[in-house]
Amino acid sequence: MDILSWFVAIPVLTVMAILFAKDLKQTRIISAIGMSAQLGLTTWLVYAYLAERAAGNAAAWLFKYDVTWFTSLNIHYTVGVDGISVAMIALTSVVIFAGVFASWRTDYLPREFFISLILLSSGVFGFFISLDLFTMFLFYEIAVIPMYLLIGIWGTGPKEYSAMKLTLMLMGGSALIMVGLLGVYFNSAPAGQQLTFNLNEIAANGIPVVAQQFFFPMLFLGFGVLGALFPFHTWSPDGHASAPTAVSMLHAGVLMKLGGYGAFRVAIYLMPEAAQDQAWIFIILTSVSVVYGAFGAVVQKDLKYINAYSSVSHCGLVLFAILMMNQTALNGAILQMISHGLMTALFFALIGMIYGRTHTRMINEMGGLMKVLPFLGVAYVIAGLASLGLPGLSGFVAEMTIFVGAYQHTDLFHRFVTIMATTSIVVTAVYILRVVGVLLFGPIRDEHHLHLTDATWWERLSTVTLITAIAAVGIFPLWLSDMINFSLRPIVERIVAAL
Amino acid sequence: MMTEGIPLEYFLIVSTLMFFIGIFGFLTRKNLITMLMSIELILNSVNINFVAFNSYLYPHQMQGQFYSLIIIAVAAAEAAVAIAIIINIYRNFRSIETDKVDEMKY
Amino acid sequence: MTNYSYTLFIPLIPLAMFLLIGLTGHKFKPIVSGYAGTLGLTVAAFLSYITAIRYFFIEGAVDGTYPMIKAVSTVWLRFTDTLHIDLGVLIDPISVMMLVVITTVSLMVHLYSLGYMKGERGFARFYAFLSLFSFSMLGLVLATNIFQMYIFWELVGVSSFLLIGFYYEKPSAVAASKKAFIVTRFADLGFLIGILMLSFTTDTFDFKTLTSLDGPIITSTAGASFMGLSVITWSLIFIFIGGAGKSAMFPLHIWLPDAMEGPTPVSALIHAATMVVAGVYLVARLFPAYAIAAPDALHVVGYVGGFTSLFAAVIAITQIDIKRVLAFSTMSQIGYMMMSLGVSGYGDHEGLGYMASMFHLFTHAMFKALLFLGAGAIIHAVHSNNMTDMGGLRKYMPITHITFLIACLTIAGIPPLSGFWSKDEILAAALHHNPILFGIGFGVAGLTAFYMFRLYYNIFWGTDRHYHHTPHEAPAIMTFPLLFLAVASVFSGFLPFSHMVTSDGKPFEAHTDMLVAIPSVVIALIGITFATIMYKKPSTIPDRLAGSIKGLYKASLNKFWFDEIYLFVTKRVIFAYISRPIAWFDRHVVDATMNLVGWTVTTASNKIKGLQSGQLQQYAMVFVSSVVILVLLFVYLISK
Amino acid sequence: MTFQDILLMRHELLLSVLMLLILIIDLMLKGESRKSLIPVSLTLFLGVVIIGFLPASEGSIFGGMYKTNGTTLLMKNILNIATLIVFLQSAAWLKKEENNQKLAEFFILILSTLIGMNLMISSGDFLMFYIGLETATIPLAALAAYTHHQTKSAEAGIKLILSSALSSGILLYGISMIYGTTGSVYFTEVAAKWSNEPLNIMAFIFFFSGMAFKISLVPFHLWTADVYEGAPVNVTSYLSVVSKGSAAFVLMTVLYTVFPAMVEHWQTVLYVIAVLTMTIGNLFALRQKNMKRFLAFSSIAQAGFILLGIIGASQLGMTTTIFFVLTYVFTNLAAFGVVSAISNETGKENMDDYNGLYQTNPKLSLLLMLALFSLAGIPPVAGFFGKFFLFASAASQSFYWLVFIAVVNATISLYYYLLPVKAIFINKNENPIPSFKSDVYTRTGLIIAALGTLLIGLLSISYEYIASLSYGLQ
Repeated sequence: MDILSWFVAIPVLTVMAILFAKDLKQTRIISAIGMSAQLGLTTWLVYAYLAERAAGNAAAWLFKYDVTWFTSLNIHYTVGVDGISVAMIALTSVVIFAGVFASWRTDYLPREFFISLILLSSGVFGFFISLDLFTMFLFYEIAVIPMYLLIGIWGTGPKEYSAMKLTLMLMGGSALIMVGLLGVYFNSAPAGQQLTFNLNEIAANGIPVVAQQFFFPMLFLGFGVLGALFPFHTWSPDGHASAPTAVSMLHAGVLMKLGGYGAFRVAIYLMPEAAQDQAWIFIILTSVSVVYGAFGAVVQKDLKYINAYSSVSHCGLVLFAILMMNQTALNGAILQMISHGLMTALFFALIGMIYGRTHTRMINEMGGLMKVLPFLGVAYVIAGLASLGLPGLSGFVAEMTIFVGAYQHTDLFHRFVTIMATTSIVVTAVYILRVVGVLLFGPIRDEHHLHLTDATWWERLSTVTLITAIAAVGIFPLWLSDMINFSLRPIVERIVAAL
Repeated sequence: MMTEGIPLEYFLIVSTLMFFIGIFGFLTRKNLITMLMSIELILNSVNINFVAFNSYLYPHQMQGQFYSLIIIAVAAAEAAVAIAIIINIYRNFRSIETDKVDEMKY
Repeated sequence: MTNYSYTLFIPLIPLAMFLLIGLTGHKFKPIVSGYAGTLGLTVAAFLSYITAIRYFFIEGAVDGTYPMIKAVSTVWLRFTDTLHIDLGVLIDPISVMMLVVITTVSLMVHLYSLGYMKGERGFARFYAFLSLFSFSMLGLVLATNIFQMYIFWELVGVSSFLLIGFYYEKPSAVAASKKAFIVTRFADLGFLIGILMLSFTTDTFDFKTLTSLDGPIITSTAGASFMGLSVITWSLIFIFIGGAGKSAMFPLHIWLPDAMEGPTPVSALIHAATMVVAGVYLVARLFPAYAIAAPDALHVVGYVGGFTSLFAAVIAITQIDIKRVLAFSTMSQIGYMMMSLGVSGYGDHEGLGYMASMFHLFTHAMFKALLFLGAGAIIHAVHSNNMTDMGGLRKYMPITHITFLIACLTIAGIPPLSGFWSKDEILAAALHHNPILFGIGFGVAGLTAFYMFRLYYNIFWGTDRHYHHTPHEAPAIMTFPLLFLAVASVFSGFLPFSHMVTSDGKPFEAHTDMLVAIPSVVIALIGITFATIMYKKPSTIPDRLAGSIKGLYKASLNKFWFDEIYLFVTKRVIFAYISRPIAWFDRHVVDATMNLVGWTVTTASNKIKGLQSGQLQQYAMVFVSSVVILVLLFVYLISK
Repeated sequence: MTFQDILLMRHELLLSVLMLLILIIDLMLKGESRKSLIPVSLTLFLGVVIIGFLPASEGSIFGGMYKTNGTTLLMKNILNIATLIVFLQSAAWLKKEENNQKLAEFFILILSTLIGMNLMISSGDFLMFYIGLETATIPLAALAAYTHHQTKSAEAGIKLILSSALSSGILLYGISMIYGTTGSVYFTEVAAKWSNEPLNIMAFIFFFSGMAFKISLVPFHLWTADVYEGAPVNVTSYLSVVSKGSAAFVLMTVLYTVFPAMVEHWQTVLYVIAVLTMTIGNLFALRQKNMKRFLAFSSIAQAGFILLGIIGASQLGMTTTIFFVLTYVFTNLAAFGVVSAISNETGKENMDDYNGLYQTNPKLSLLLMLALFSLAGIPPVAGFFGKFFLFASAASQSFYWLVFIAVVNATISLYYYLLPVKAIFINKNENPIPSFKSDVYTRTGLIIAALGTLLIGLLSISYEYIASLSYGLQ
């Protein structure tokens, strides 16, 4: 079996193993082992990838592996990675690793919980390694569906409602994607030639512009729903608010990135002409969601809602950057996905840990926690600083790359919306400091909070993992951004050629 | 032949009338048996069609006539089962009014 | 050309200290962290002195110009092939000068805090933050390119946020820190936009390229213009907004007074000597660009500076809280520096203002730090910030008294103290370029003298309050910095600045202009005299005076109601008129629309349930009629 | 015509023999020993199924009234497998005392309908087709009324027999028109002589509505829900899977072979009907509480999806349709299997009774969830592949809007497919259905269905095999 398929195999095997687990103890140990293995494999992959590149292997896709699946429809199981997918894979394994430890103490149906969680992650990994649109879509839906159970069973608050809403909206999105994919498939080759789902072959053949004009919006919107594109973002606040910790982490941290990744890999890459024509509509939408999400977050009272709205804002920035369609901005988009993935996961992890202690998420019911929970408090501050783009943490790198890239456009429209988007950094500062000020600083509001205990070892582990990743990206961004840049070059050339 | 000089249209008119009378009966009569009878009307109108077409348009072959024979046979079988069930209905509902038989709806 | 690469360690040592104390500080006794931090800073200071001596005196000017040396530089993040953020060390007159200023003041503050913060909770944290700040500030001044500067700019902002909010259980401190961060953040947005515009037009971040006379800015025939100003001008104005934010220029000044919530050493370090002058440094850094390519932008700088200096001086007169008085005087003095940059030209004697500004920056750092540390000692003694609770302290704390007096004389501009020289240059520069600004500066000189001595008398003379426990002189660890700084502020005036720090790096002869010097001294003396009359002995004159100019008095007392205005904008406009509506809209319009879809489907399914009536004949009816409809439909379709 | 030629009718002959055998055995058995009929007939039928897969020669007999080829064999085998699963799942129910007298009837009736369906599939002319149709329909009415002491069952029976009689009457009227205009009832000759005259269109519509009734397409579906609800669970599953599937096969075959001349017309018909069927079916399914009725409407919606395959009017269309029916067989039988197991055990058929089922019967719950996800078209189970390929077939004719409507409907359907899942996993219940262990037959049936649901999609071999046997318009 080839190396990449292991990324799908390991989670599946872990799930199989969990089936035989007796109790929570064994379950979480198995999951921990499995996900650590995954993390190890990822580190190896990153290393191997960089080594290949260093050795001068300039192929667009490395570690390619191809099996024909449905001959008559020319559907293949094709996997391969470039710098971008390697980055995303790394993100995913870090987050899932942290997620397992963040949900260390799941008492209700633990086996089922870990099974669905890890199954979900396998879908995500599969999505990132696939080069064949059919398989990609298959993994996409595998990643989306367990959400329903995870939120519905282990969630809090109006969980059934939120779970159903989230599932239906995302599935509505994937419905659009399905139509789009079929459209792409049946336009994937000149008449008389073998139709294909293969990303690169389609790109090589090129899709007739007429078809593009019809299918680009479908695909972009479809993926946009998962990327929390305004006005299809409303699943996100409720969904995140009701979801259990690890699920929020994985969902906001990784799953929402599937949207951005797909929009970029499928919609933009395969249909650059239409993208060029229609970008402005979506640019307006995205820049709205950037500012709108930020302002929306300012007045929220529930920690998770605040974070959900800030996610809307940050993911809006991702799509915004993607639509800018130049090397730097796209690079920024990927970086932003990574950065937001890490820090929002950290946020949700911390929120979950705080909620687990205070049993409330309403910021006005808490206060002065820094005194009783120094570790969590400091971690929360770090997350906040990352999210408001403090240099030395990942957020800054991503946002600056996006802004500089977006500002490279020569026409006034693009530059204007860029300025619009930059204003979000101030609003972000406002709501982050508001939370930090109320939640952590000041006097303790509730005397019950006086004797709370600080983070346990697994909580520390999960938090530290994420913080390390954030800092690593923030302090040494060059290797990452160069890795992405290398793989972006051909894509950007193709997009530019479409101009 | 005894059908000398009777044009095909006449047969068709009769069959069509029978067909629609049958439909009408099926839609309006409340008694299940009567509904069954109206089905028979429909089937027989079809028979007339087949025979008439056969002997007027395609006299050299006999598909139509055989078809009608089969239809008659099948109709008999259908009627048998139907009546059996109707008896069953009577056992359960103490009536064979069709509009009584609406325990399951929506 | 000598190798300055070791200068890299000047910022890195404090960083190391920060990490060390931050991660392991809680393991040891607090004082250990204090010593560690101080030690680190001592080394850094030592290195910077070495650098300064080498740069100015050993190497000296290479064929008449002080060179701009990139000691270290490495690519940190690559945007495009031409645009990339480098991290490095830039050695040139102003950066070296700033190195000296920062490390000196910081070291003094480190020492001072050993006494001042003794026994505070979070002593270790305090020193960690101090080191972090020193690191960021040093990184800022050593920046080789504008983006590196932005990076450290942000870091400085955060460390100031952390230090202001050091007493995080005190709501007012939290509020102040929040205010400071957000206001400066807002200004930084301007900075960022400026950078974007600049980098887009010039396609570089590098200071060396940006400021070199044949660089893209100076040579660019900035075609695109907006409202009559070229893109370059606009971008430089935006960048200046960033500087104005950090340097608390009007109208972005509101955070500075509140920032006094932080521990006094912090105020001394950040909000008097170092961070607040970052704005000035930024403008100075890009000075050639301002002076040659965008004189309009430079005028903006000048006028903003001038106005701020006056505005702040007026407010300072009426404040009761001694730290606030000092804060406003800081604003006023920084306004001075800005103004003097604004009135400067490029090239030897034209660049007098530039030199003066840097000179004043230097001296001001010394005496203002001294003032704050003195104030700290006083507060330490009487446990209050209000001068109404003070008086006659000269008996109790002689050293503080003397040093404080020196500082006051210095800032008032009494020769031969350092303040006199730098202020004199500024006024001279203003006089030659812009009479109006000269007028302002002249007036401010008087006001400064007045309010400083008002402060001085109120603390050390005036009515002798009876304190619940007699105030005592601060311990030696605190008085030593006072003495040191006092010496510095006395003698730093004699540094031959015009030979070291000039707009184009070329030394020139600056001579004191009696035409300016004499009047400025006179007005300073007048100010002092008034203060003496009014405050030396307890008297009713102040109240009567206040009564006679009630309106102005109230306005000044309330800082011209600027906080209220800002509060209105944020609370009312942002919260009530933007965020809440958006949040409402999101729940009740966007989300409701999504729910509406679901609702429609379910209601539809309830509406049509009658179709399944359970009536056999109705089924048949539907069946037959739909057959008929289909037939008619298609016969029609086909016959067409 | 020789003896060998008779053997072309292998499936039908075997089934008839089996029927007679069961009849005779039944005569011998008395009282309790009747129960032994179940294993006997199951084994015999298993034999039939296996023989069905042996390679067979193609050809046509009775002057082309009956023809057989790879495709027909494939379809028949699919039906056989489905029937086998149904038998397995009904064993538990047949063992009940009340059915002791009627054991044989169940098998005989089912087998006779199966014969009818096979005849329909193999028919080469409208006469054979009609015979098959009626043979496949009339016994079903008797089956629906199988538990004659229940009013619902009787109601189901009468509703089925009468409306099917009406529909076949109309269908016959259409055929008579076809005969009148083309002068033949042979598919080949009709196809040759076909012309799009208004009369022919009318005839076609009449014929089509007759078929639509069998597949229960809107607006000819109204009988479905009531009959499904009234009939015994296993009969319902047979109706919803085998009868529907066969009808779909036949409709497709006839459309492709007899009416290629008017392809764009019947594509339009299918377009309209498909949209109606999916939408109405979903809208009704939304608010069902009785599991059988719920599955009935869901199966109506599924029928709408099937049309998206047929509309492809090409080799791809046929392949996807057959493939989907194959996946549908396993999926739906898995769902019905669980429902019937539970209702045989506890007599509970309401969705609310399923609350908290996972606590007591995890295996059944998981299987039901699997089936429902498959019906909703969620990967990696078979349903996803089936649906995706169906849509592909419609898209290949660039009916993108139809596909769009279909996927929107799929999303709606996901909503109600999640309702039982919610009931099982999320809803709390103080006294849930007690945990029980179903007998070996049921379990084998469920396991087969589950394996099919899991693997049919992932193993592309099945799809490739079907593709190799499919053909487009003739």
